[in-house]
Amino acid sequence: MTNTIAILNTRAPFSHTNAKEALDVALITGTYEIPTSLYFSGDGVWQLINNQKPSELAVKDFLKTFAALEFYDIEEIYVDKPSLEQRGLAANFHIDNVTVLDELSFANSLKQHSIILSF
Amino acid sequence: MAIEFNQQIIETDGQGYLLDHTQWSEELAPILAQTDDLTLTESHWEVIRFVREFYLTYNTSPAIRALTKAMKAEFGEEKASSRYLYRLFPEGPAKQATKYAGLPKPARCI
Amino acid sequence: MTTLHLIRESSSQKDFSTYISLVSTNDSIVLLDDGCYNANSHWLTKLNFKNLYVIERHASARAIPLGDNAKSITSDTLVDLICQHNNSITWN
Amino acid sequence: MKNIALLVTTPPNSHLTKTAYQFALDVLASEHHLIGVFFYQQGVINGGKYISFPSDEVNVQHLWQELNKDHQLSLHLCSTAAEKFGLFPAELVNPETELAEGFSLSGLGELAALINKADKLVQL
Repeated sequence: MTNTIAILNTRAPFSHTNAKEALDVALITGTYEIPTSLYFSGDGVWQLINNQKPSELAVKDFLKTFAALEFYDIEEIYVDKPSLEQRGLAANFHIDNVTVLDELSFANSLKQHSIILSF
Repeated sequence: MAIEFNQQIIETDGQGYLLDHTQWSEELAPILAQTDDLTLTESHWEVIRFVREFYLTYNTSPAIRALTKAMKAEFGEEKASSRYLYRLFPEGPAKQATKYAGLPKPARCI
Repeated sequence: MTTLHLIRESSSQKDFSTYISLVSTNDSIVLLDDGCYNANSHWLTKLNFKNLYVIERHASARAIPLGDNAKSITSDTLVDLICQHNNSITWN
Repeated sequence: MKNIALLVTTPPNSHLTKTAYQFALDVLASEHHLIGVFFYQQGVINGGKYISFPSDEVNVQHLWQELNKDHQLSLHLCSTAAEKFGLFPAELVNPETELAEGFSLSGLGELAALINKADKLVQL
């Protein structure tokens, strides 16, 4: 059996280091050819929202790294639709290839993976 | 440690990586390579420029696999093989090319 | 496909709304650490969830009374539960 | 029998870390196989050489070390996190000498290797 890994992001990008640390794990599992998918729900959806300027907070702009995910073979990126709606956000992301899923499809897709890590 | 270059002092870490990547210029690359006894050819330059561009775009230095995948799109299959890259940079293309491109040392993790 | 949900914090410390939608009927929930404080909380009883487990020692250490809604388990049962489910999600 | 790996993200002074330790102990006592513990984020502090506890508190680092000794359980610290938390000077040639005994320094690649080997990865 081959493991596939889902990384569930539930926190906004800057106040915790979780977002960056989750991304670091994804880049490595991608590098090691473990099928890796990213999921964003709750405040995690803020990680993908367009026009953020981390440098104004003197935070390294690790959000730019999301655009390189394809080179790590990470092409499955999912966002929970209700989480966007609750925050009044449009599906306006700083990377392409993001799929917005309704609540049930999001849960079903996530739970297909043998390993789920949440950050 | 530090390098003196064009009447400027450029700080590096113990392994020769620049501490501030904005201080880099193309003239600095051969000097950085010299400390590893490496003479840069046009083939090296292709990789160095590519790695630097990758860093400036994505704010991360590519690990070897991402490097080969990204280079494939730009230079084709042959130049994107890790064998080709290791021939150019025997100590590891991700490590060495980033150093001469003035980029931060890739995380110990990778 | 069944998932084991590991809850380690009280819901007043964490926003669980994003995780609750991931729970389906055949899944199981384990309350451990401060997650035990949720045992009698409104949001959990409302879920009326049948596969709800609490690590007994974690609850009794915190003076949390357990009703019939939750099954008390010892810590080693967690290993069995992990193996019986397809995957696990830690409500971080 | 299943291969189980454990991911620990909490520091040694957190009670949550004791729960992770208890889980490790329970796996070792079961029919299953604990293939390794990977310490990530603040979890790496568990391997700090100079942490100390008052003598009337449980020293979870000692507990991890016992598992390493008695069961040859590998205790991997994420090296980048370890550097960020100052477990050793970045320039040190042999940083492992600055870690508490029984812990080893690993890249996230080691986590990927555990993921490849494990039937279950538990995040505690």
